Amino acid sequence: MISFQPTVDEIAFRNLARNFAKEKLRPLARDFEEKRQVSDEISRGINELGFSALELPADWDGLELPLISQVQIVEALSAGDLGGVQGFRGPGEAASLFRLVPAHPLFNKIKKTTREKTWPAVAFLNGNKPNHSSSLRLELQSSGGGYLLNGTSRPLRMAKYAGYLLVGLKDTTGEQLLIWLEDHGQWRLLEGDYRLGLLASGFSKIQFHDTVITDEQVLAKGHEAKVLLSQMLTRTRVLEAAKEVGAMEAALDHAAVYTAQRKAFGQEIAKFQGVSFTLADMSIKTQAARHLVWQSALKVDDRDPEGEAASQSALQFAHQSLRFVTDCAVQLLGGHGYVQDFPVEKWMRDAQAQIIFTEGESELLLDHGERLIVGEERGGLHDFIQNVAASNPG
Amino acid sequence: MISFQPTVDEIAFRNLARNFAKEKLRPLARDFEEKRQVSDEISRGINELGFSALELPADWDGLELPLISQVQIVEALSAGDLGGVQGFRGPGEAASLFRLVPAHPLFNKIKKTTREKTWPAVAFLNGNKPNHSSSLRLELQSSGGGYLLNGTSRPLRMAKYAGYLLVGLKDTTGEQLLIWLEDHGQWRLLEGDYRLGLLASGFSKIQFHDTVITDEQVLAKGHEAKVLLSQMLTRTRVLEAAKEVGAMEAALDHAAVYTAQRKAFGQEIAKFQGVSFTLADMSIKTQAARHLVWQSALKVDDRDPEGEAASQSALQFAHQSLRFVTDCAVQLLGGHGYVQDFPVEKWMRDAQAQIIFTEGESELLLDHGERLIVGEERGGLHDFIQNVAASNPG
Amino acid sequence: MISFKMSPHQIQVKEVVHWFAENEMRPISLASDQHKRVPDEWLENINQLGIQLSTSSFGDSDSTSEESDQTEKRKKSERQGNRLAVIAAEELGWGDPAIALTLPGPGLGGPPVQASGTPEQKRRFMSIFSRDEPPRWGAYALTEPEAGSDVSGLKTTAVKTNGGYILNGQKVFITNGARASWVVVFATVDQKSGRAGHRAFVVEKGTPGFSCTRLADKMGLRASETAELLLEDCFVPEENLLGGESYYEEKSAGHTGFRVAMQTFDNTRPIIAAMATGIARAAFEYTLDFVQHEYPKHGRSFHTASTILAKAQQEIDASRLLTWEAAWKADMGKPNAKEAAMCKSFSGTISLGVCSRCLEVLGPDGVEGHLVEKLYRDAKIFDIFEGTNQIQHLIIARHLYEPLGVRI
Amino acid sequence: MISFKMSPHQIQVKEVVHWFAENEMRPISLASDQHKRVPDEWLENINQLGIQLSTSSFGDSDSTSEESDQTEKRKKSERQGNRLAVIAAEELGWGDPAIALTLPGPGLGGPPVQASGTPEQKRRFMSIFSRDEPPRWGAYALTEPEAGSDVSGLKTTAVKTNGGYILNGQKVFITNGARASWVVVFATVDQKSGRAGHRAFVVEKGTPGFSCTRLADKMGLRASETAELLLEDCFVPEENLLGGESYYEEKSAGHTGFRVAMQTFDNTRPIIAAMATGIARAAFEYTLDFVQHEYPKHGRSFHTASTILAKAQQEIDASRLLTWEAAWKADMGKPNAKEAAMCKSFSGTISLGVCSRCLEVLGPDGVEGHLVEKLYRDAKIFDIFEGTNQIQHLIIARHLYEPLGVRI
Repeated sequence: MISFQPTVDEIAFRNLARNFAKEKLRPLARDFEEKRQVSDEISRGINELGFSALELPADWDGLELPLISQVQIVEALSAGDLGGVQGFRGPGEAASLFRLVPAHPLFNKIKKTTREKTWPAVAFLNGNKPNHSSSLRLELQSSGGGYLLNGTSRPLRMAKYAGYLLVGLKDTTGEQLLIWLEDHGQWRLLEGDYRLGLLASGFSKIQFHDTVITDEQVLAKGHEAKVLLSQMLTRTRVLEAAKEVGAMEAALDHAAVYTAQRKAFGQEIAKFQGVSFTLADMSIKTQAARHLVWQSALKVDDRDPEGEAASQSALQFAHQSLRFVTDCAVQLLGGHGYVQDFPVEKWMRDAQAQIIFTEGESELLLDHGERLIVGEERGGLHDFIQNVAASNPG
Repeated sequence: MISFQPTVDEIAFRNLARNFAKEKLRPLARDFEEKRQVSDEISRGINELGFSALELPADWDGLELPLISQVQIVEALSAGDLGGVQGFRGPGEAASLFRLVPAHPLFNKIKKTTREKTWPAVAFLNGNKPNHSSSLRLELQSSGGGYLLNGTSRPLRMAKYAGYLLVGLKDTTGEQLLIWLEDHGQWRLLEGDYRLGLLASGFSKIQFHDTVITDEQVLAKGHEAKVLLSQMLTRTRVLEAAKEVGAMEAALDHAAVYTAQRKAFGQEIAKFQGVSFTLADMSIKTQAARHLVWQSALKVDDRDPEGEAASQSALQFAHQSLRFVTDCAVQLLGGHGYVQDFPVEKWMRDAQAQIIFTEGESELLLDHGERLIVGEERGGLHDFIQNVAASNPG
Repeated sequence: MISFKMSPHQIQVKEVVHWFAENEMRPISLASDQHKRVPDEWLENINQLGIQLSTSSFGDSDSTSEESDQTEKRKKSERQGNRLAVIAAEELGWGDPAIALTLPGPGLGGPPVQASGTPEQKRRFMSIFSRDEPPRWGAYALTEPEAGSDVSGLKTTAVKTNGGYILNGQKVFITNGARASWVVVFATVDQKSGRAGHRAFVVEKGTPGFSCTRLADKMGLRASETAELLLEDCFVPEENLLGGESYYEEKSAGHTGFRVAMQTFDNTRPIIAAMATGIARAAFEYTLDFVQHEYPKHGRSFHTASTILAKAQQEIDASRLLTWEAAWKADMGKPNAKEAAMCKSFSGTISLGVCSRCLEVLGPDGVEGHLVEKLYRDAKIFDIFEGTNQIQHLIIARHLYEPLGVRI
Repeated sequence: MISFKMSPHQIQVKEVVHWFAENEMRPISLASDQHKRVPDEWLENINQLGIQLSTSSFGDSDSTSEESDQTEKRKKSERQGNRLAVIAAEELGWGDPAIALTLPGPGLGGPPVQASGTPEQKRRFMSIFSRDEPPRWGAYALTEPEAGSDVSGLKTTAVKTNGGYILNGQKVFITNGARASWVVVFATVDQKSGRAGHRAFVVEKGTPGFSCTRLADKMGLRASETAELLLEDCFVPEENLLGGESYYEEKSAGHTGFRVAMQTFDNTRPIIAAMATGIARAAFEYTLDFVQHEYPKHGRSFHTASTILAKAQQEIDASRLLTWEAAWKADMGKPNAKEAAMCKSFSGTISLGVCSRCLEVLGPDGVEGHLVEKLYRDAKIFDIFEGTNQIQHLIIARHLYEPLGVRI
């Protein structure tokens, strides 16, 4: 039955997140940005409240929540400050892989840390994304019983603080691999000068120089790796889109409150349609984006083969709406929107950075559209995952 | 020196066009639509005032005006009624080819009719446009000393009334041809049910069944044909875009007058920013579109190698703006915008039809963008045309 | 629990209506547009199927022939009426929006009668719609030539007289206004008192002084009758004042004709939005099929079509979900004015945009006697009727600023 | 004759300024953004080059050291000053908009002094800017914390006193407000009389009671100084009232400080628009070069980049032409308020959009110590300062409705 009613548990968790966002994250957002990291205190708070464990499997002591519940919580947190949320230590995108293959033996060590609640950061290098810059090339060459990895990655979120590195990459023969690195002696940071947004997220490039990848470090290969990567990306897309909805909600609220108070020409500027209609547009886009996120979450929870397309659609709409809504918020505050006395300028920068570091809008639309037309057969993938998990008793 | 000042002659001609548009075209627009053609009286008026001869070469008794002058006149006419302008008999797109190779012997017959001011209609079949519908395929097969032409065209403007047919098509080996047909026994009309817009423009499909094309009917071949076609299309793009600017101007004016008079909630609706800001957006887009048309006209007149790209850019912007402006005009009139008591609903339909029957927006952008990136060498084409003309003394 | 899965009953309604749309509406769609009229014979035949475009025709809430006091059971099941209505309306919009609006039944006149009518009025006016009778229509007359969006400024007057009211005024853009057996007409008993003076009357066909002066020709939706109505010293008996005089006398309850008109919109806007979604989906599905069969599967035009179709599906999904939310809220008995305005605004805009972009994909082939160009012409009205997009924005903004203490 | 070809003189100005932008500005651009300051030494060096961001610094119209009565010859040549200014401003915006705004000179304070100052004032205030002196700045202080776009509501007061005025109030978002040798400050002598009470004063640095309270941190344009100014019982001598008292006394001439402020905008908005165009062009050129060197020349990402870059070039062209038209009108002595608002509105919007779409093409590589992400942050202010986009829309609409007899 069609319903928009969250469960009692979801409401409780969402309210918890909302309070944390309002009382802890929002006031410290500028501080995180300046220090280029989220404080330990906040990280502890996040972890204690269980917000880092939403996606983790139950036998890792995770909450293993369905995505439809997670997206509501993640949205509420991000409404505090997207830049803060993206700076949390913890498993990051890799959590979705842990969820898919919880019993994989390669994860034994991190599973232990997670149970101990020490929450090391994991960075994720998706080498399959189009990479046009010739100075940034990764090469994975079969060599002896393993591989040699060379080259430089794009800037990765949390790379600066990562104790673990998950790499999705094709080797020189075109075979897909998923690689799990636990020793950060295996890569080198190539830190850069970042000014746009999400500045507490520990962005850095990663360099490899004849890094030896043993067969033991290969998590999955070929079709299995492809399927795992695709399913993991589907889940992370939904969660990233939910974060973006939270950021929109923040900008919408802030702009509403500001324009309700600010006066010009003798009245609240809310009374000018140039202002109020813009706010209406912001709210429509925010609500529509939220619904698309919910739809994609429900589909993935249901193992609907359309889940992947829905996640692409949700993230693309979220990107577009996030740019619009944060830009409008700055615009509605006028000069005040552009100065750092108000949070909206930061949100606009964070938004643009968020969009850049996830998949691009055109790319998402093309992926979705080509599948629509060509009707790629995606059935049976979930069964496959079951097999992966079953064949690797941890 | 940068200047936006039309010449005295241009102003005079434009005013003439403006008056004709206002007094003759506008009042009869619904009538033309209903009768599915422009009346003979109006056609005569158009021809007597020289509006059909703007692009024609001087030794055809044409005015051979530079494009920068033509676009101002054409815009003023179309501000009367785009649907009417697109229903004028006469050389149509082919005029630009006559302009490029005025002395071509194949044009002797039509040149005579033009001098006699009988203005037969010419339809233009551009078979190079992407054609995805499998039921509509044209095949030009080399056969003996000539070709065999088979298949069905897309709907063409003025096909219903055409005495001449200009065909740009590649043969089965991929060689470009330009073909000139004078005998309308060589094709068959396949009339259809048109309801959208430009209903006085004599749209029809054209069918060929083993139509024999002799070598004498081939106007140009290979590189020469390609260059001619490209230059002709460049000129027609500029002129079509100018017509669209005229249609925008009409919609903008109408919406301004209506909203200045119409009252709601106790005042002129112009006083609501939801209305006035929309009108401002309409006027910005109209003016920007006009400037891009002027720019492309100036470049083509100057034989600037960027002329083709400028014509694509101008037409694409005109398309996009025309859709926006005519849609807004309907919207600003509310329910009155949707009924046929006011002209704006017709203009919106005409606009959409105009866009469909010229090149599509995505196609134009891609053509322009690919040239930008790849930097196709286009120099020397104008010289080439000189040679074509010179080698075919008429 | 949040769920976007239809219940078996909802699926059933969707499938039945889709079958109807595909097999009954589509075959007469293009011809009806051309002749600016839905064939009478067709209307007589389908009247017997009982498919209507209204909030009350699906689910088991058909109250036309029932007593107005309701059993617990009925109340409970009625709670999905709005969702069923938007599910059905999307299919009808997909089939043909002009024909959908011409389906026999109370139409937009139904909600005000249901919401504000006395039990006697509900019985009297709703009982005429029956599968066993010839097809009949109700209609809703609010808009006036000089007051489109500005509902508060209506100029049609109602002067109290012995046993009733004398109505004078003009109404425009009245769907089924000429064929309707009765029309809910909004008029003012006191122009100076603004909204408080508004009243809703049910004016029956054939009432002396009540006439249709003209049918308007339109851009699209041509098969749907859009009438101009004239009220010249038209006597309407007291018992046709919607809700009766006592309804308006309780000042504290805030009942006014204005309120009746506005509440109607909260119910009808999601239906209108669902139809717009259905239009967009029809254009999308047609174009997707075309591309799948006619396009190459690589290269420029494939990429363009991919982008356009992905965007279309996304907007259709978002439009549907916004609409479902508004309907769900209504079913839950929650206020839904903001959500109703949101889905109406969004769907009206994207519906036209999807049709227009699909026409680009189809190219010139797409304008010859063609479904998608018709959908394009039909779609535009969804940005205008039942409150223009500007009005929807105003309502949304009003609800956003209300909790902040600003009345805009 | 309509022509979009630059004259040899215009080309020369463009080339000189482009050389300067490329070789002097670009090398310090990213570092200046990072340190939120243009290096002093650099400013001293370039001051000797005499490149300014103003309507009067190109062409031969440099009137700073001349008598105010003008020869025929000078009047004639002055007629291309606005076009030269926008041509130069586009190059400066291309180089670095924050540094452009920091170039020594009268800045936005120049136009009001030139337009309304007495000959004595023009001499006194403009003569301080010279290649042979240390770099100096003028500034323009209109905006107040509680009145952004609403110029008419300004709260800074000017009370007439013996030999001058006592000013009290606060000004925000003042470019070069801290380093300026003088600031044109708008204040009201009578709040009740609205715009008629406005006056423009030149307040000199070091005047007691006049101070800079803060420099604001911003999203972008970080190398440009954005000051908050405080006027506390600040005495400004009579001779610093722009135009002198007689200027405002001729009521019939309609001279008010409001008018001075507004006329300034008609001159400065095209310059601001040209800078925004330059920003977009810089992002476009960078990205085009990147795509040409790094992208494959086929397939999806090539098509995406083609579309984005074609759109960018189109919008840049349109933006430039709208700006040129506004400048041309000013040069011709025609009213250009509508055109100035149009180019300002259009360029502000497209500039941000072009930067954002270029960032999509560049991908994550585009945010590391990178020109285009800086341009993106810089671009947003062009939608806001010198009148927000909303204000531009209002002005445009006002001019559209004026001939129709409606004052909005």
